[in-house]
This record gives sequence, C-alpha cells and structure tokens, in this order.
Amino acid sequence: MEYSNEFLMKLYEELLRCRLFEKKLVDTYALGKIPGHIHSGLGGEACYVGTLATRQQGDYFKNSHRCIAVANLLGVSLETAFSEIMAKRTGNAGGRGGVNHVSQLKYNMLGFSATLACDIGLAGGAAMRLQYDGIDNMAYTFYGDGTANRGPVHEAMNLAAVWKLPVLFVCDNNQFGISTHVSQGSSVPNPGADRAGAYGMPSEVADGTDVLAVYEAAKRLTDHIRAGKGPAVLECKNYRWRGHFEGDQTPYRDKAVTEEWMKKDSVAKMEKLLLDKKIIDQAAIDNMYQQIDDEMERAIAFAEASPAITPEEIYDNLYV
Amino acid sequence: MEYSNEFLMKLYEELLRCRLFEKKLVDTYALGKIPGHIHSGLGGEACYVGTLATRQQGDYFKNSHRCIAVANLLGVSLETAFSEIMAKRTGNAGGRGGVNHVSQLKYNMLGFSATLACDIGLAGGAAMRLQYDGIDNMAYTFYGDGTANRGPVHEAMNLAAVWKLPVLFVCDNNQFGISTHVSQGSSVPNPGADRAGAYGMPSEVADGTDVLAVYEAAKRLTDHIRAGKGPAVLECKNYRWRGHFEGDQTPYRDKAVTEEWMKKDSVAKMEKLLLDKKIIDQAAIDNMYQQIDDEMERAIAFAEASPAITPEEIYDNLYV
Amino acid sequence: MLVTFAQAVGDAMREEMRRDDRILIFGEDIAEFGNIFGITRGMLEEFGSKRVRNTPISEMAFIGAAMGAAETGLRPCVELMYSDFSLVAFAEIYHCIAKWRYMHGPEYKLPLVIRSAMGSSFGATGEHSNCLESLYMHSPGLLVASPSTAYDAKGLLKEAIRNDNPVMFFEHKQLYKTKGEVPEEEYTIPFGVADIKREGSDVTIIAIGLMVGRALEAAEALAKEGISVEVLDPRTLVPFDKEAVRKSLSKTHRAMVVEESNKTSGVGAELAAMMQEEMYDELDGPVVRVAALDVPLPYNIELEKYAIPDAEQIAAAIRKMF
Amino acid sequence: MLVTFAQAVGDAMREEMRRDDRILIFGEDIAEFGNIFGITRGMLEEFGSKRVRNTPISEMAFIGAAMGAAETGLRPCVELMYSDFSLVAFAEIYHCIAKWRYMHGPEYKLPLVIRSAMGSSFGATGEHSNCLESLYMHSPGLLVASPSTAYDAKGLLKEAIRNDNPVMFFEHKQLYKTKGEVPEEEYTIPFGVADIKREGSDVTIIAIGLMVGRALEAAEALAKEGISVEVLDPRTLVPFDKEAVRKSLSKTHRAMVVEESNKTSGVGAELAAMMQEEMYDELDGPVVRVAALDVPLPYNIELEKYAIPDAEQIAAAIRKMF
Ligand SMILES: Cc1ncc(C[n+]2csc(CCOP(=O)(O)OP(=O)(O)O)c2C)c(N)n1
Ligand SMILES: Cc1ncc(C[n+]2csc(CCOP(=O)(O)OP(=O)(O)O)c2C)c(N)n1
Ligand SMILES: [Mg+2]
Ligand SMILES: [Mg+2]
Repeated sequence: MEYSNEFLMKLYEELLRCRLFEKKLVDTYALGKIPGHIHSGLGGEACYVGTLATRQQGDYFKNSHRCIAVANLLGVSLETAFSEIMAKRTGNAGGRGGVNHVSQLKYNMLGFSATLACDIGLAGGAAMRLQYDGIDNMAYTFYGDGTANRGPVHEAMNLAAVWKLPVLFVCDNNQFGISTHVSQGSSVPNPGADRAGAYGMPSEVADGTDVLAVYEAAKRLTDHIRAGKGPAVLECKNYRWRGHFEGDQTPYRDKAVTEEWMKKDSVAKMEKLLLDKKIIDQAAIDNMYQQIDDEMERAIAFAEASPAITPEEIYDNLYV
Repeated sequence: MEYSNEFLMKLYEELLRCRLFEKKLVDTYALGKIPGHIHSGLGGEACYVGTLATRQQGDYFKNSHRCIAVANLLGVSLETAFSEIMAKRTGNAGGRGGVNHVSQLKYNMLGFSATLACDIGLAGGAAMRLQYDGIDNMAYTFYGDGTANRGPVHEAMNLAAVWKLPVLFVCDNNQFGISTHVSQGSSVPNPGADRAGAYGMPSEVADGTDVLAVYEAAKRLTDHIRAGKGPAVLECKNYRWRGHFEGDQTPYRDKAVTEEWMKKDSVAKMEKLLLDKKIIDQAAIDNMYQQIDDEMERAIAFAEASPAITPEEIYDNLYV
Repeated sequence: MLVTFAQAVGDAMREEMRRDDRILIFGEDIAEFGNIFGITRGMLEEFGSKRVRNTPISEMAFIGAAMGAAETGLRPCVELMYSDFSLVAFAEIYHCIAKWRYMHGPEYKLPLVIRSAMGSSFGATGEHSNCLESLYMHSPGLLVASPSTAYDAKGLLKEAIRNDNPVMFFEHKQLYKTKGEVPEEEYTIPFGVADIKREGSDVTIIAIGLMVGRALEAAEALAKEGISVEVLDPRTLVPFDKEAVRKSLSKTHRAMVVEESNKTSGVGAELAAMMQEEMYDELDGPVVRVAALDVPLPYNIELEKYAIPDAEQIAAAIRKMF
Repeated sequence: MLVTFAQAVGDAMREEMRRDDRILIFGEDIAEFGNIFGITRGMLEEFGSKRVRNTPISEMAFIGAAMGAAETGLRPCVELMYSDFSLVAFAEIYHCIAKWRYMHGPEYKLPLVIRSAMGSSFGATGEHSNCLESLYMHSPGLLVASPSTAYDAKGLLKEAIRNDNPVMFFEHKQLYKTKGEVPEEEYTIPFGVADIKREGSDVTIIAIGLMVGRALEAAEALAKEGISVEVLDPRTLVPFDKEAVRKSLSKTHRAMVVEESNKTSGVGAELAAMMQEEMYDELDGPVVRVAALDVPLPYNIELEKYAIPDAEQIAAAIRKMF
C-alpha cells in the first residue's frame, strides 16, 4: 500500500503514545501510586494502533485490559485516565472502577469487564444500535488469545454473524494467558482467526509487531464490514514483553525467546521507516518522546493533586 | 460397506425400539400419565442408533433430551425408565429427576442437564478418566443444532481437542431449536460439523434419516478417536417430526415441508432394505412391533403399579 | 378490563413499544412463535423484525448485546425464557450489568429489562422451576421485580421499561393464566412501593409472587378462626419498601415471610434478618419464614407440592405464632 | 509447625494426592506457574502432567470436565483462580453439580472440590473481590467451606477432598500470607463443626473468613472495656453448626454476624434469620449484621476499606448492643 507521510506520522505518533503510556503505567505502578494490578501492554501496541487506524467517527470500541492507552487514543484525556488509574475523583468513574475501566461513553467506548469475555457481546449490541438506526459505522472488540477460549466469544461471533452485525473481533494474540502458552490453551495455532470460519466470517492473521501490517489487514476486513457484509476476525501475533501483571517474573518461559521477540519492536520499526524515508529526523523523534512524556507527567501530577472521592460518595453512580 | 445380516438386524431392532419408545412416550403423555413436558424424538432416531452402533463396552455416554429411548438401548430397563418418567420410586432417581434424567451410571450414562449445554463437558471429563487410566474407550456426547450455539459447546470442543480427549460430539440437527430454524440460530449451515475446524477436529455430516449413513460416518470418526487422534464432530441432519414439546402446534413452520421430511423415515428405510434383501419378512416385522409394544406396556403397567416416594424421602440422594 | 397476567405483560410491552421506538425485544422463540407462553404473539407482525428478534440459544451473547444496545441508546427488553437460564449468563448480569455504571462512570446508564418466567409448574423439575430473586438481590446495581397480579405486572413492567437502571423482572408461570382487573387507561407503578393485598391486624405476611395468592387463601381461612392477617406484597425486592413493612408491623407486631424458593439464603432470609434488625421494637416474636424445602424441586408432582408452601402450611405456621 | 495459610492449602493437596492417586488438580495457571499465589508450586514436578494440568480460560468446560471425571471415578480438586469467576460457570455449579445426584439417582456421586481465592485485596475491584458464599448456600446439594486459619484450611481441605459430595472451598486472598500452627501429624476437620476462636460471655460474634481476625481484634479491644466477646467461626457454612451457635447463645444471649460480602442477602441474612427464628428464646436483642456496604467494591483503597467491616466498626456495633 501507498501511504501519505501524514498518515505514517499519525500512526507513529499513536504508537508512540501507547508505548510511552504503557511504560509510564509500569513506572507509576512501581512507585506504588496505583492500587490493584496493572497489565502492561508493552509489545502489543501495534495490534491496537494498527487496527484503530481504520476507525471512523461514530464507531464503537470495546477495549481489553492489555492496552489501557487505547482510551487516550480514543479521546479520554490523560488527566482523566491517570486520575481513574490513581483512584481519584477526577477519573471517569471517580476512582471506583480503576485501571481496567478507563472509559468514556462520549468517546464511544463501551467499557470493559475484568471477567474476561463477559463483555465481548457489547460490540454486537452497539452494532445492533447502528443497524437499528441505519448508521454506517461499526464496532471493534478486542480480546486476548487466552480469552478466545471462553464460550461468550463464540456466542458473540455467531450472533454477530447470524445478524450480520458490523463488528470486528480483534484477537490480541500475545501468546500467553498469564502463564499459559497459546498452544496449551488452544487447539489451533490461531485462536482468533482459525475460528472465524466456524461462523462464516472472513479473517486475517497479521504480524502484530508491524503496525502497517496490522493496518492493512484491518483495512481489508473493515472494508468488508463497512460494506454491510457482516463481522470479521483479525488476529495480531505479538508477544507480551513483561509479566502478566507487574511482579510476575515469568518463570514459565524462556528469556531468550522473550529477548528475540522484543527485538521485533513495532515502535523501532516505524522509527526506522520514518527515518529511512526521511519523513522525520532523530531530533524530532526525541522531541516527541519528550513532549509526550511531559504531557503524561503533567497528567500524573494533576491526578496526584486531585482529591479522592469521600465515603459519602460511595453510593454515587450505583443507581440512576 | 458390507454388513452382516446380524448387524443389520441389530441396527433395525434398536431403531425400532427407539421409534416405538418415543411413540409410547407421546401416547402415555397424552393420557396424562407423565408430569412436566416431554420432547418427542420421533424422526431423529437414526442419529442416535447409527452413532451408538459404534459403541463398545466401557464407553461413556451423555444423552440429549430428544431421544430418551437411548437410555434403554444402553441398558436401562424399560421398567426403570418408565418408572422415572412416571415419577415412581422404582425409577433411577425415584421420580425426583424425571423424563430428562433417565440414566444409570452402571451403564456408563453420564446424565443430562436441562440447562442445555451445561452438561456438554461431562464427556470430556469421562474421557479424562479413560485417558488417566490408559483405557482405550471413548465418550459420546449428543446435543442439538440449537444448543450448538451455546458457549460451553465451544469450550468443551477446544478442551477436548487441546487435551486430545477421546470424545465424539454428535450434533442432532433436527433443524429447529423450539421454533427457531437452524438458519435463524446459526450463521453456518451445519452448526455441528462446520465448527469442528475451529478446533482442528475432523467432522462429518450424515443423512440423519438413514441409520447406515450415520453409522458409516460415525465409524470413520470413532476409528479416528479410538486411534488416539483426539475428538471429532458428527452432525446428523434430520427433522423433528412433532412439536418441540407436546402441545406445540408448530405454527412457525410449513406443514408441507414437515410431510416431505416425514417420508424420509429411517425405520421404513431399514424395513425396505431388510425386506428387499429378504433378511426378514413382514410377519416377523409385525411380530417385533408387537413384542416391543408388549414389553413397553408391561413396563408401563409396572411403573403405574409402583409406589411413588414419600415426603419423608424427599431429602434422600441430596447428600451422600 | 379483566385480563390475564400474561396478557398484561404483553400489553405493557406493546404499549411501551408504541410509545417509544427505542424499545426492542429479543430472546429465544419470541418472534414467529410469540414466546412459549404466547406473550409476545403478534408483536413481530406489529413491530417488525427490526424490533422483535429471535436469538440463537446464546444467553451470554444476547444479554451482552442487550447491554451494548442499552449503553448506546436503545432500550432492550429481553427475554430469558425461564429464569433458571439467567444462570448461564450469570456473570454477565451479576458482574457486568449490575456494576457497569459504578465501574465506568455516570454516563454508562443501562436502561434494560430482563424478563423471565419463573417458578414451579407441575413437574418442571430442578432446572426449570427456580425462584432466584435472592441471588440478584445480592448484587448491588440491579432492580428486582416479582409481581403477583396482572395489574402489578403491567404497571411494574411499564415502569421497568422506562427506568434507566437494569431490571430483573420475574413472571411466575403459574400466574400467567390468572386474571385480574386492569384499567383501560395508562398507568405505571413505581418501584419500591409495596401493596397491601389484604388488611389485617394480628400478623403481617410478606408474600412474593405466586405465594401472595396462597397467603391470601390462608388469611381467608384464618379469618374464620379469628386471626386477622395482613398480606403485604412488596412487588419489588430491590428497592424494597421498608416503610410499608414498618407501618404494617406497628399494627400487627408479628411477621412472616412466605416465598417459593429454597429457604436457606432465600428472600426470606434477608427480609427476616432486616426486620428483626431494624424493626425489633415492633416485633413481639420471631419473624417466621415459610419457604420451599431445601431440595432441588422434585419431578414427582406430589413431592413438588410438598416442597412448596401452600395455604394450609402457611395457615398452620401462623397458628403456631399465637 | 508454623506455616502460612497458602502453604497449608498446598500441603493439604499434596498429602492427599500422595495418599490417593485418583485425585488430580486442574485449573488456570496451576501447572508450571504453580498458581498465581504459588500454592500449587512444585506439584507439576511431583505429580506429573497427568495429575496437574493447566486449563484454557474455559471455566465452563473444565468445571464440566471435573464433573464428568468425578462421576467416573476420579476425584478432581479444581481451581477457579478467583471465586468471582465461579460465576461464569454458575449454571454448571448451581444447577448441575449441586443437583446431579438428586436428579439422577444415588449412584451419581460427585467427589469434587472447587477451590478459589476470594475476597478483597487492595484495589482488586468489583469483579475480583467478591465473597459469594451466600449464593452457593442457596443451592441445596453443595457443601461450602470458608476457613479462616492455616490449621482450619488444611484440615477442611483434606476433608473436602475425601468427601463424596461436591464442595465449594473458599480461600481468602488476604489470609494466604497469615501464619498459623499446624501439627506435623495427619488430621482432618469434619464439616459442620464450628470452632470457638475466643471464648466470651457477653456476646457471640459469628465471623467468617477474613472477618474472624477482625472480630478477634474487636474482642480484644472490647475486653478492655469489660465486654466479653465470644468469636465463633463456623468454618463451613453448609453444613452449618447450629448447635455450637445455640450453645454459645445460651451463654451470651446476644449475636452478631460479621461478613465481608454485601449485606443484602449475604451470609448474615441467613444466619440472622435462622437464629432469631430457631433460637429466639436465647436472644435478648436483635441479631446484628455487620457486613460490606451494598456497593460493588471500589478500586480506591480508602473506599474499599470503608466498604468492608474492620475491627473498629465491629467494636462500635457491639458497643451499641449494650
Ligand atoms: C473469566 C475469567 N477467567 C480468568 C480470569 C483471570 N485472568 C485475568 S487475565 C488472564 C489471561 C488472559 O489472557 P489473554 O486473553 O491472552 O489476554 P492477555 O492478558 O494476554 O492480554 C486471566 C486468565 C479472568 N479475569 N476472567
Ligand atoms: C440454556 C438453555 N437455554 C434455553 C433452554 C430452553 N430450551 C429447551 S429445549 C430448547 C431447544 C433446543 O434446541 P436443539 O438444541 O436444537 O435441540 P432439540 O430440542 O431440537 O432436540 C430450548 C431453547 C434450555 N433448556 N437451556
Ligand atoms: Mg494473551
Ligand atoms: Mg434441534
């Protein structure tokens, strides 16, 4: 495919934002500023960014727990995001939901369930609404290779297919569900794409460390979906760089393999491309790193300075 | 395939037993002697009989709600079966479970859940036990075309495939889940077989009104399974002759289509074959009808004469 | 207008769907077949296949779809054929639907109703007879309704459909054919307002669903013996009308809860615990629970009957209170 | 021998697996990883991949497989990582496992254990912090254990594994690192036998799981004020040791239930209802419930703390009883 410089730069910037966001999450967690657990998305950014490069105004999104940065791409301010992550009143749920639930409906985000796959049907529901109103948009739903083995995924695929709903199922295959390698969890090598046929859907497997490869596959599938031909499955193969959660020392896998995979760095690939094509120079890249980092530092400072909700507010938002 | 006369006669007899059992069920229900609802298996007998003709001593079975007669084929006496169906103490569960739960573990029947598909994993569990003990048997699990769309079916298929469990999934595709035609429920024409590939399993679609066709397909798949190559899916296409339950007037379907399908009568086909081959004559056939009917009448009389459990026994069997 | 409970439920949906085209219904066998009880009959014809849809047997998927549709601007009123099947989408309901707005923020309203047919019905057995209200009462974020009359069913279902919170709406199978007076004109019944089905001064029975009728029967019998029973139907369990109970107890000073579910951890557990805790001074004795025996409901109809409270049992339990 | 709760749980499984080779364990991440809390670490190496298996994220499938394996002669002790996830296999547990023997006949024993880590743990939020005992108490056919010490956990888990009934076995995450004395020699603890964790004469606290420690803390504080608190740990909720409670109440005449779950329809609902119903004459006042607020557990740790009873709250509630 031919790309405009502008498009490549946009892709790169989104990728970089995700990368730096996911890094910042790890660092901030290490400082003890985040409750609960985080699941670093480092290594998987291209799956999300490449897919979402096909998005259009009015589309709906169901994110995974693996790349919280997506919320920011879709419109949630860093202030709101970090406030929720740091459990502050200024977060979208006032710190009641937390890191997995950084989400705003005004940006067409459908939310996330930490009971994996129980949210997979939401995209179909949003797609029903689009179909109902005769709107030409679509819905994206992200899930992991491990989650692919849960029943609701299959039910949702069949329902979307039988109702010809405009849904893209995106399987972020980072090869592990916690410690369980994809080959231990799934009987087929591609737990996303290999199951599309069971519902008569088209599918693609993309190199999930290459944002352009992901974009191209996503483009073909979203063209199909936007043409009213029903749902599809995109699977992006990548590798989870870090432990499942921070603190997981990954005793169940081979460090050498991890290191090999970490060389397939989607951000580095894009930087090389942009430098080779002379679309950008190193100084500009450095500058972008700095700017995004500054933005995030400001957002974190904002979150830190923000108050938490009070006990009196504990029941707020439960019932309308 | 070449068949011995003995084999053909055995198949015919089992088919006839199922047919007459399912008829008797309808008639007895019409007399008001059975509580709850029954789901007549008329029209679908060949799916069960043809498949189970591949069974071997030591195999395990998970039946569906559609062909209760299977219990009798597997060993449950007509007395026990009708006693359970008529809610008597002499039933396998003392009339606590009822028509859907005619089952005896001594005949390697795993039981049935009226929460469709919640029992589908049992066959995998029984297969685990076989694998654990290094026994060369297998497990059969029957489910309907409508049930095929529930998540547990997919989870169980993946688990069986990933653990290479000796399980045959048998989809009794009678084209309806209550009023919902298979095309309204599933996005693929064969909701059983078309999904096997998603788990790397082989599959077959058989004419479910032809007991030999079913047997042959089942034989190929069970050979594969018994060779230790993992699970498989068999789909039998037939047509539910009666309403979903007795009383269902089937307003949602075309009577002419039903009549066409009812001509594809598995019992009549076998009778023609046996008569053509002169393996049996009409008098012998008539005699068999009479004998089986007598047997069932005796069993029903036994059940009717049997006492029900008393209120004092209501807690029995709940805890060991 | 004398209509059946089933008709009242259907009418509630029809009237609301005529009023608001954001409302749609889906579930198993509700389209051509009009649901296994005939409740949605004619709705496919009236509202078309965009608004009235059969689903595959995929409760998790269509409950999830209902959530997604509700979030994005539709108002789904979905049907889980039998309440027992709500358990196959239990995590979706208990974790997701209930907690969604709390976990994601106030924008995330879920105006959706999950209707289902509940309770015993002559040999339906352990997986098709369950009364599950108490399970859903334990997950904050849900509203729970369990009406006992055609009038209440219609008014509460209309309210449920208009409500911006997710509602679990239980309809007792044995009530579907019971008839009741329903006004021609439009009405709704607010959630959290109990109804005194019979006034009395000696003892208060809080009865739910099918048990309301049996409590009334018992009350009738006891009246002849000089015991005056008040029958209070909470109609909704979440929210629960504590004030109505308090008022009734301030008159009777004795309470009983009658429900059809297994006694242990049933609705009566919560109500009895709450009353003795919050209304202790009004009570002259323990709150008595009359509930189903702690067994899966047996298939044998005599045993099924034995397992579930009837008027006689209720009356006997009341007599023992004096 | 001083061991952690986690170690005690692991040891129970190890000892039983050495004793009986029909026992096998499976669940998510229990093999190479040794479960996310390290509880099954080393078991793959000791017992091999035939007996220690990672499952896909397919709770319905592996709970179903556990049933099938249990029916046919194995004794699976499976792990549902967090008790919250038991809800994704809820129908399998509530309808099938609980009712199987009842519905199919006495041959159908299900000697299986479902272990899971439960309860709050510092920002785990609404879908990873649930205490769900009361839901399972409502389905006759299950046994339910919720131990509070290493000693109890080990003895009860060994008993659960040997028991021919299906058992829901809950292990509180915050207890895993707590240490307790455990004898070198073999022992089991029968189900349905409560343990008096502290003797007292003025009031009985029935506390469950993590709340036992907090009740003991409260008791300590109150002792200084002259209030003598008895802390009764039922250890198993099904069966429940009513006699121990009755005995305690015959001394103290006042009762409180402390639990970590949402108050409405929690364990305390059943226990309070039961006590006031069956032991009314022993009680000098209402049974008080101290439980979590009726909200999904918030992520914010201060609010999470606020939602769950602590020793101070328990003590304050006790003071109010006098
Ligand atoms: C229903 C359910 N089961 C188990 C878990 C525990 N769990 C959290 S993340 C995870 C692994 C998910 O793997 P995958 O889908 O591949 O996503 P990844 O974490 O690799 O992005 C598991 C098992 C859960 N949250 N929900
Ligand atoms: C989980 C669940 N959902 C819905 C039902 C209600 N129900 C009973 S039978 C049936 C149709 C089943 O269709 P299929 O699997 O094709 O089997 P068939 O009845 O045609 O043999 C339905 C929907 C149920 N029993 N369990
Ligand atoms: Mg993964
Ligand atoms: Mg069918």
